[in-house]
Amino acid sequence: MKSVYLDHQASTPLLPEAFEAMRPYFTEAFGSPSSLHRFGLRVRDGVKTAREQIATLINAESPDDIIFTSGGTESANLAIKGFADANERKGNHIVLAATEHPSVINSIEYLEKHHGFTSTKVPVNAIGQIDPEAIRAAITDKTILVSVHLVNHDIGTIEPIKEISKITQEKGISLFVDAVAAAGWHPIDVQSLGCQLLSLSPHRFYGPKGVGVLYRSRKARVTSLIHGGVQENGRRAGTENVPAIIGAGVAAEVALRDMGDRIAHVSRLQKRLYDGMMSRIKFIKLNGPVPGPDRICNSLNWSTEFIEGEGQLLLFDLHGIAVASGSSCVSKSLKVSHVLSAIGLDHALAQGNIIMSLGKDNTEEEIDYVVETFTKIVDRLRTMSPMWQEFQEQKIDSVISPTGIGQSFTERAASVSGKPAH
Amino acid sequence: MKSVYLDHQASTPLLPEAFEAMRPYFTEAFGSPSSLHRFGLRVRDGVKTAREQIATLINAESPDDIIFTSGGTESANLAIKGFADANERKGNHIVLAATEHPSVINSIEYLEKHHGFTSTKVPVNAIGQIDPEAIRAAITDKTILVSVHLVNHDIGTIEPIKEISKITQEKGISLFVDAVAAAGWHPIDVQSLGCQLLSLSPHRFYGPKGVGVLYRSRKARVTSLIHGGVQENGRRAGTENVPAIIGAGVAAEVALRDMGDRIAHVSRLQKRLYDGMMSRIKFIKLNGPVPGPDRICNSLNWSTEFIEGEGQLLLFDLHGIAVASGSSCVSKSLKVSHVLSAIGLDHALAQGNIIMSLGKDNTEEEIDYVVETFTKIVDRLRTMSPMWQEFQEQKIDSVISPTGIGQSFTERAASVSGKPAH
Amino acid sequence: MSDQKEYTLYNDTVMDHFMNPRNMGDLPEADGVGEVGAAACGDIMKISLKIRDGKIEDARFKTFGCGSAIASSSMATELIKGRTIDEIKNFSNQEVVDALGGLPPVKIHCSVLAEEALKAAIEDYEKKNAAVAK
Amino acid sequence: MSDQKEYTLYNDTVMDHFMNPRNMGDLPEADGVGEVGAAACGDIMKISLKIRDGKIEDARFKTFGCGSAIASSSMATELIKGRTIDEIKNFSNQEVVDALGGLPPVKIHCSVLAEEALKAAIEDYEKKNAAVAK
Ligand SMILES: Cc1ncc(COP(=O)(O)O)c(C=O)c1O
Ligand SMILES: Cc1ncc(COP(=O)(O)O)c(C=O)c1O
Repeated sequence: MKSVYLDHQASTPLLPEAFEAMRPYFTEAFGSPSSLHRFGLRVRDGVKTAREQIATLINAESPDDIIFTSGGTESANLAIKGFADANERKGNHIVLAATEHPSVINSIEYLEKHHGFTSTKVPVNAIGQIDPEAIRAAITDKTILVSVHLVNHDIGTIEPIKEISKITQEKGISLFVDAVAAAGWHPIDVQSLGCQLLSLSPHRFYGPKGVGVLYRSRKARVTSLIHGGVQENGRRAGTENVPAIIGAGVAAEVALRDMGDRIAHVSRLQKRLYDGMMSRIKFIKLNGPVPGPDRICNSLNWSTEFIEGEGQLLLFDLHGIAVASGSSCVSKSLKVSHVLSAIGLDHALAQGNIIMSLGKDNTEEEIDYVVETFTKIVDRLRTMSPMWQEFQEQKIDSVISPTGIGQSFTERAASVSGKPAH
Repeated sequence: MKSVYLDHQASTPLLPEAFEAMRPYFTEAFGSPSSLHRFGLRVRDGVKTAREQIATLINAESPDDIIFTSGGTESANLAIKGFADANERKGNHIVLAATEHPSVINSIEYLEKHHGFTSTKVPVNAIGQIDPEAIRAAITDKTILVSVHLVNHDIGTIEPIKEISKITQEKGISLFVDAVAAAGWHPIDVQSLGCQLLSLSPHRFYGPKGVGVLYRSRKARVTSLIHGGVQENGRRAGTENVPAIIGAGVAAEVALRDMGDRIAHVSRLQKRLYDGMMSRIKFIKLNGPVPGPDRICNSLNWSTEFIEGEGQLLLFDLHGIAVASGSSCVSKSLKVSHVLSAIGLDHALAQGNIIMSLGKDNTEEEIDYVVETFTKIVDRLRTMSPMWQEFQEQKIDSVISPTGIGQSFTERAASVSGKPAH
Repeated sequence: MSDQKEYTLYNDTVMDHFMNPRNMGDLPEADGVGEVGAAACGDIMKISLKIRDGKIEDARFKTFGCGSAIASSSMATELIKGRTIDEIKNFSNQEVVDALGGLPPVKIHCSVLAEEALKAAIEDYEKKNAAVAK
Repeated sequence: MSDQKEYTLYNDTVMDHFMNPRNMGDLPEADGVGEVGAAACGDIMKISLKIRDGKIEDARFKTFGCGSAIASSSMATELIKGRTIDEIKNFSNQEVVDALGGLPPVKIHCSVLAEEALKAAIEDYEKKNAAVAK
């Protein structure tokens, strides 16, 4: 069976170069970087190199501005809670985009619940973009931090960070940028972005899992979230995950070296996939910006009308194609992705959601196979769908291409479903 | 040059079996366990196996009681802060041993500083043992948690956990046991220990870095410390460090299989090292219990009089021998290990501290080389030491074998040093 | 992937009913039709029944929903063929879960949906019959 | 370890002075002896001076302390030979740090200790001389 991986926004395979660099750190250079003997010092040296490689990827002022954590989630937690802890004298209000990742939203909710913080979620437009002026309007004299991601993890929207940082700098407020969905696939320069905090997750660009990065400019104070020893200059306790840090460094170096090629390659595939899907599938809608300057080069988010996302995902999987979905059926909480809600997507369309994210090793043939397979999947699931039938019978209308024949799928579903959520 | 690693309490090399088990999870089975396609499901399956292997090592009631974190430090943080968060309605007081690891002490300090908690540090005796009755006496009606490690990381003392858990169970209080310095080198059965929370760190028993374990009985509620997705049943957000989790499982399985042999081997070496040091070096003192039932089998903590620890460590290193030290000179904070202070060790003896921790691959020849080397190091450093000279000139006395000739090293040092700490 | 094991989200029975659904479709001259929706996740299930002599002669389903919703409706329509109306009134989602060899905890509601669709179809039948009887 | 690089805690100069300390020992007939302790970490340093015509003719040290403390005393005793008492009074620890090619930040206090021991030895010398002069 074919095997086509289109879920690079979930995780990517480790780069062979990164694996080779990591290998000696498992069994040979296994010391703890805190140790003062050679076993420790050798490892300390490796970590230093990795810190430099990461700093170079994002043009940090200094490698000392790089804090290694256990992952993108911990980095966001540290950026938000660690910054809040160090700066709560200055204020207790945070401004964030409504479409931030749960690691950001839930960290802020924690501060609201336990540390007397309040927050303002700034809405986004129909393609997920935030209006910098809405950020300005949300800032109060209690605001200490603004949190806006560089790229949305679900719908691929690139946010206008430079415009936002103009405002935060003017107001003397720090800006945290979650760049997890961007790093490796989009040039990042923390100095020109004008942010004081930025997170990334190496396993999203062919680095290993188990390591995350928080960039922190010397202008922004952050206190530790995980307490214990004085690793990472006292900002993150615990024996370092040395092999992963080494791999992250190599992945960063290669990502920077190959960035242009990778972007060119996946952009081409993205275009081909977009064109294929749009021309072959009826009643389908792209969520987020069209491929181009407002969209990250490696992902496409689809809503296919009259069918549900998990079924699509399962059938893709049975054809050897790995994709993701923001449908409620694939989430443990039975809720559709809050990002899809935030862009005001019709609930039924959110249910029909599929996310495809491309990588450097995908090919044009794979893309064509995906489009081909998708046409079959859609036909099959529509045959099973009571809603498709009702649309055919003109009892309900399409949301994507309304014909004016009646109520929409979602309106109809609401009338059919009379019970509260269980 | 010879290379003798005697710092297994800092970290251990990864087991080749564990490395082989991890390998496919880097480049081939690289999916995220949250993904619903095969790439994700395969990985999910591997994580499930690892959870079972860990549960078996410590005889947990169920694999569901195992939470994977990023390391021993995070596990301690989650045990303490996560438990405190979930139980603060019940009370806000924590009892701990004075000799706990900084990850425990600093987590509790954080709760004191930010969440209105108070704590009572229970002192230990001269070999680092805690009196269960002192725990009982420290418990108030506000106490929700008692935290006592199974084995001390510095001086190897085994604590009477079963006696302590009798008290906590009687009082209906939860018990957290930091077993990081014990796991893999000492049988652990959470059910017979009677603790509700227990942490361990696989890189201390030939597993990988970047993964930690928190055992949590269903009787103890713990809320998440790192917020975001619903990984680890909502108790630890963030994409799992899959390869490390896989390696941890294998290391746990092998540790359980080989536990008897490993303990027998390092106990033998421990005895040989102890005998060699005691017979060859004058004015030397073992800190913590003598080898036997009160002491972990794989470490020895020494104080050598009239000389300082970092110098010893450096000279050992120049002879290819890797050791640790609790001397202030090796710590970034310029403080001697709080454990050595807690056992009431003379400050100068704490300065002369060296910690040797054994592993399964050490040999008798290595032990003999270490003892031989140590005699040379001691001679050399004593020749340089003004204190040794003064002892020879009978101006100061020995603390270890007092002759009654005058003030001790520390008393003398205090009189020589007139200035406050800088 | 080099390893030979097949990794699927659901067990073999569920996967089989998802991939090869039984009784999928419509009954042109159905005696009772039930269509229900799960407010929780937005799934929609429609079951059509052919009833003769107080017994289920034939059943069909259409479902908008996840794999387990499709499998639940497939299994439910299989299970009830030949049963009496009273039996259907006592039908419990647990039977679907058991016949499917279990469902993940968050997916149990899919089997509830099948039970509800079935009962809605019976209700529809009885309403129609009552109307006819009047 | 297979890799060829040498990993040491301090730079080559510091390591050299730690491994091959210069002027280690005592001067039996010292003109001035200074012994100081660092309250911070408990290090003790003793410097003995031989002084002739207001100049340092010879110097020795003994140190209880870490590698950088030993290297600092070794370097300090090297640096001052031949200098005048007035020059020693203006001696700064920074000279030791520079001559050693730098010390880790937490170890700078070791060089301060050397400066202090040196000045204590000069003080001792002047006290003794004053006593003789009286
Ligand atoms: C935008 C964004 N931020 C943060 C995270 C969390 O990263 P990780 O799962 O690597 O901890 C993700 C992961 O999906 C993400 O997409
Ligand atoms: C007793 C004890 N607890 C916790 C820890 C922290 O473990 P880690 O450094 O693996 O996070 C250590 C590590 O030295 C330890 O010895």
